Amino acid sequence: MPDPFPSPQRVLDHYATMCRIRAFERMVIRGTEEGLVKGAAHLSIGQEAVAVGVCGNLRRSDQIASNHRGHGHTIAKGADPEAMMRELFGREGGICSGKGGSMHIADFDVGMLGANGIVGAGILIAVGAAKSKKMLGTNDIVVCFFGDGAVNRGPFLEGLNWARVFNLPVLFVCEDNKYAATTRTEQLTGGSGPAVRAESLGIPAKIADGNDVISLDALVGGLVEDIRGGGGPLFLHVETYRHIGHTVVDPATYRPEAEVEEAKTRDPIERAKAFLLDNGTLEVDLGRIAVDAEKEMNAAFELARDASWPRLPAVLSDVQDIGAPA
Amino acid sequence: MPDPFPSPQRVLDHYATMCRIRAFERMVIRGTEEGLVKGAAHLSIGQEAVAVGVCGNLRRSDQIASNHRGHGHTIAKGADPEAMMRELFGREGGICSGKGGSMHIADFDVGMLGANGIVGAGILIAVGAAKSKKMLGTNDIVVCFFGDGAVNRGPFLEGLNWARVFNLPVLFVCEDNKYAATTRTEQLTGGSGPAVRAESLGIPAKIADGNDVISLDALVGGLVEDIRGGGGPLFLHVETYRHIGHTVVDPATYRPEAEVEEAKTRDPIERAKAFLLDNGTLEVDLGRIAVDAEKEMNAAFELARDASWPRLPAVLSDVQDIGAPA
Amino acid sequence: MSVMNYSDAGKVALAECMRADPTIWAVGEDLGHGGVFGQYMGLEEEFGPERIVSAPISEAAIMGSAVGGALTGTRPIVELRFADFALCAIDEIVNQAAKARYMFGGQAKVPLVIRQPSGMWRASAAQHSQSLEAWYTHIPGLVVVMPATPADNYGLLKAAIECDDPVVYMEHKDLWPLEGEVPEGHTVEIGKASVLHEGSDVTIVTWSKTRHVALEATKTLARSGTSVELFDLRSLWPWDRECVLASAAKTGRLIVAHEAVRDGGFGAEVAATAAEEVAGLKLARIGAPRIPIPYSTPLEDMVRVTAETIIGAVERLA
Amino acid sequence: MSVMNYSDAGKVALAECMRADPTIWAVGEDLGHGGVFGQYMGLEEEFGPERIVSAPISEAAIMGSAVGGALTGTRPIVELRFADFALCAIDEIVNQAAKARYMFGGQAKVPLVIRQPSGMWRASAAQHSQSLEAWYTHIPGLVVVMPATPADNYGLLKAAIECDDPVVYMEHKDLWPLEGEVPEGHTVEIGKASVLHEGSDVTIVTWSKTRHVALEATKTLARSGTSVELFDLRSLWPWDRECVLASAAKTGRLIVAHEAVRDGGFGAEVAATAAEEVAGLKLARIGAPRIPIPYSTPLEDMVRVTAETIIGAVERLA
Ligand SMILES: Cc1ncc(C[n+]2csc(CCOP(=O)(O)OP(=O)(O)O)c2C)c(N)n1
Ligand SMILES: Cc1ncc(C[n+]2csc(CCOP(=O)(O)OP(=O)(O)O)c2C)c(N)n1
Ligand SMILES: [Mg+2]
Ligand SMILES: [Mg+2]
Repeated sequence: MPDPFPSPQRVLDHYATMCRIRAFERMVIRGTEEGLVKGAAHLSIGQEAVAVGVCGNLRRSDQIASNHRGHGHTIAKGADPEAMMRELFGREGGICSGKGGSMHIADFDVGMLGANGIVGAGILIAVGAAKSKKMLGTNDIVVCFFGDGAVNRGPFLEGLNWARVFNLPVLFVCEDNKYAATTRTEQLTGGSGPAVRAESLGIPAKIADGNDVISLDALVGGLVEDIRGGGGPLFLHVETYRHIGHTVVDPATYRPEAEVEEAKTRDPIERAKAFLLDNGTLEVDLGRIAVDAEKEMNAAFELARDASWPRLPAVLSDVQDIGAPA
Repeated sequence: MPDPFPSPQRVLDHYATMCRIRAFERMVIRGTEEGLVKGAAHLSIGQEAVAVGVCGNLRRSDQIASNHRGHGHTIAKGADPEAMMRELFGREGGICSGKGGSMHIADFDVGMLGANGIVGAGILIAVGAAKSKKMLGTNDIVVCFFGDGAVNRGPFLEGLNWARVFNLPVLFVCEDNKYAATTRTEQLTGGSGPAVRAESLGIPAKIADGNDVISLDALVGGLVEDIRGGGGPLFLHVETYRHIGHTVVDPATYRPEAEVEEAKTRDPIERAKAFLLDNGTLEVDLGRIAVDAEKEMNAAFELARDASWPRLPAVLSDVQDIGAPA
Repeated sequence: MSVMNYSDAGKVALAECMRADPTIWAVGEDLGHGGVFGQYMGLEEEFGPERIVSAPISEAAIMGSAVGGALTGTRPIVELRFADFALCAIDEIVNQAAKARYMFGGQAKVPLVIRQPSGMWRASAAQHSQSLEAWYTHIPGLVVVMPATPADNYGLLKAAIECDDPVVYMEHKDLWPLEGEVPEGHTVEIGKASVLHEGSDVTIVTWSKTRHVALEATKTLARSGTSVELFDLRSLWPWDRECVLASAAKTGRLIVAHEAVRDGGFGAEVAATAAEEVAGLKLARIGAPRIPIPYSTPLEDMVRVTAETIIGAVERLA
Repeated sequence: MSVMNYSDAGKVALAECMRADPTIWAVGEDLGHGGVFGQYMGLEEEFGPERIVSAPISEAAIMGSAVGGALTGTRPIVELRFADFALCAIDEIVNQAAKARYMFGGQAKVPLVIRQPSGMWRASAAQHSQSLEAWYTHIPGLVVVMPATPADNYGLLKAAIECDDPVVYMEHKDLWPLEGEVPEGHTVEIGKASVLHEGSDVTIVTWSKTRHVALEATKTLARSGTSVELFDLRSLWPWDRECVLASAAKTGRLIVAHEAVRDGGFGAEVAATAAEEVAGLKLARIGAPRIPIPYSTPLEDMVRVTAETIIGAVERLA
């Protein structure tokens, strides 16, 4: 049940986390420009409210599975941005020891089970993690983030059906930014959208504004409570928009400029800011939060840039126990 | 639009085809018992009205894709039962030269694109064939038969969405016999059934009694006409039952006996017979049709049994043009 | 010590492991009714449907959910019914299970067993007969095991379940009824070949069902005075290089025989390794021709490796 | 004769074939916007969206619908974006495309091309860098082609499109910008190696991007007096056995080098075949260690085959 009176501190915290995600990803742009981030990086600038509004309702022992666009989810779940930046720069101390990069960012300690380079793959990992939760007798839940493009892959059907028939504690979050790479998703997606698909598989679904962290937070709070109570899987379709291209280097010329400009007027950070100002937070306090976020990520950037490379013998470690390379 | 006054000759033809399918499959049981059919054979005894009610509305140049339970579809589409029996016995003159057997029975000459050993695979082959139909400028259509178990595989979602977004001339027929091997499908299928899933993907769906060849014939006639007219894909969920086990050798002890007995009271052949008798066909004429069917299939059995084995060098042929085995 | 068949040996191993470790669960189609070959018969009764999970026909989800489970504290055993159906879950096996530990820098392991009943069996034709073990040996992160006897199925399935890596575990469908002794508390180490016959003239390396064919050939050859050293690798990754190389160096002749297609089969890896390491080695590989498996019995028989084929190859190498 | 890059060479070949044959269509994600690497840029404008089909993210349907199309009178070109994503469509490639002709007793052929951009490229990590050509060589029914130059990409893509078999066509992602001459009306026969250098001391066999690395090594070795005979196989199934065996028999030394994982790679097939056929051959295989591809550049570089590695192997064989 959406709470009409969110606590100001909670909104402030969400605002701060969104600022931190945005500042982190701005540093990823800079890192790419400076040749420090070598692989493709997919940014969630404009979509921060989804990661924050969802993860703000989770415990550390709840888990999330993500997709290729995972920095926001990872930070919102509590990972250390410096270790993440080291990962993206391929350095010693990277959160995945430099082996994964942006597309495989993960932090199991905080319940972040990994980004994924395969669209839709996280859905099945999430239902499996939910099976563990259930078998191990916890009341933790699992959240799975994926994009609007993933609803056309087989694992969407198989994973949602699976969660339903085994009544697993999963929240599926379809983060709809209207595009899958260069393709406007609705042109290649039959039927009336992700929520209808989920319901056809027996999973109750809600549709929400993914740029309003306040209402999203409240809505997700209710969903998480229901799932934690044993009610089985739920589905959430959130509508949002990515401000920049599919990857850092994509100029995104396939999108009408007016559409992009219009979408930017619904920037989730600006909206939270407007709410906070309306409700008595001082501009100077908000400014300090934004500056702190930038400082934090700037420091992460510099530490990562100055970090050493991984030790070369590590290339052979963590492959497998039996039959590992010599 | 179901035609309330089916022509008696048309029903008689359907009756005859159903009798031929049943007689063929009885010979497959005998062939299995006598060690002539070596591989697994999946029979459609009890489901004949589906194959006949659907294929009776198709032209020779229309095509069908089938699943592992494909004898009925193949006969209804016009294949030669003797060549089919030779195939099941692995003999010279087999419809697939003895290389396929029951699970890969096919007759491209009559538009039967093959049974398939992989549940759900035919769905994608059907949409591809429909793409050819459209590209080649015909107004032929493609029908895809699959079971209730296939709706839980990824290709169901991918194939139906594909047919929708490219507006392809396909009729999807979900032949629901309530079981997938030993499993009662509804126990492992979320949501409100195949038709709802199809509609969630934007494909209009109908549900029909799969044991009543007369109403099914009329319903399918309308669907085929719509698709041929360019209306795009449609979905048909037909409810039926298999009288015997999943394969010839399966005793099917996982089904309550009462359920099986009740289902047998809805035998599609008996129902067509009752209709015909009620509408003036003579018992003796129906009897002759049944006897003719048995004779035909008995002859197919004997010719297949007495046929020679394939020539051994043929084992290396029809693999590929470039890089074929020497 | 007791006599049991290959199928039951696997079942007993699984049941013993499940009794000892409540985090183990098995998942696959029709498991509640014993599985398609009866290898799970009675297990649902003992362990309940939460641990013997009967799955919808969703190979990707069967496999993918097992990866998710393995990453988060439980130990799944995946039953894929026929190795051919694993092709509906390859992304989950190769891009997810095999790579997760490495990609995440060792943050989690992926302890799971992927059972894939393999090989030719009763005219099952092209989509139900494949032997694709070579594929999995080529994928970093995977362990690959192919037992050929009841004792090995018992010992190796236990080892696979206990191991923290994703193990592709390929039983041969034609061996289910094979009876044999399974010593009490029997253990087998993954990566160790079994020596079936010692000899000095030629080394034969094989695995899975072809083990039995090669043993027949070995006995026939012994009668005509050719002394064969015969190994069943049992696990293909890791494989017992030391053992094979030492024998090949001793005999100077090596034959690798397997049911899979010869071209690009794992026999190529064994043969190439031996040729790199043992100077002057004579060698031959035996496998299926590069054709899909035909249905008709006489055609299917032409694909099978026989004792005669092996004997012929030994004679040509002499 | 004109100079163009590897990417454009493929595009020109495809466009020429599509102009000549209205039954050809291409299908894959984002093709209408040129494809992820720009290899289709401008083709939708010329051929329209019915023939340059932009697909949803549905690899199984992309591939499966192509099989259906190929069986029924059209000639699909499948674009799978990254070879790694082919793992989401393996059933359709291996159980359907490769086997349909045989299973149905030759009633239909399956004329299609499956483009799978392969290999390491710009820190793409474990799920976007794989070289899995060995898998496809092991599957009856498939043809496997891996061009390494603009001229070969032009000639071989045309040959693949004209061929009535399912062809796995693996371009290397790191070669897109490589420029080279493409003679007017250039043709290349599938199955014929190209001889890059004649020599008498050692035979080197390679393919795809490693061709360029091996050529560098060959030139360095020439300067120090070692005479290399260097072959780019270009197609792996069929592969040019005659050519390789004749050269190996001449030089008595064979090195096979490829980017894929060494264990179970196609190098094993080449090496094992040569060892079977050429007595006393010395040989060595070079490939990646059996690890997933790491992201970090210095780690990734450790996986790459370099000219130094090849030179070292030549020196050890001498
Ligand atoms: C199976 C698979 N197919 C294709 C790709 C290439 N790819 C990466 S991201 C992407 C678009 C995904 O769109 P969506 O799910 O909407 O997520 P978004 O990028 O919009 O966040 C595509 C096609 C992939 N990584 N995996
Ligand atoms: C991908 C795949 N998974 C599993 C199987 C094994 N299998 C063959 S038929 C069947 C049941 C299919 O049920 P349904 O689709 O309802 O068709 P029916 O047999 O009832 O006609 C199963 C599980 C298979 N052939 N392919
Ligand atoms: Mg999107
Ligand atoms: Mg069924």
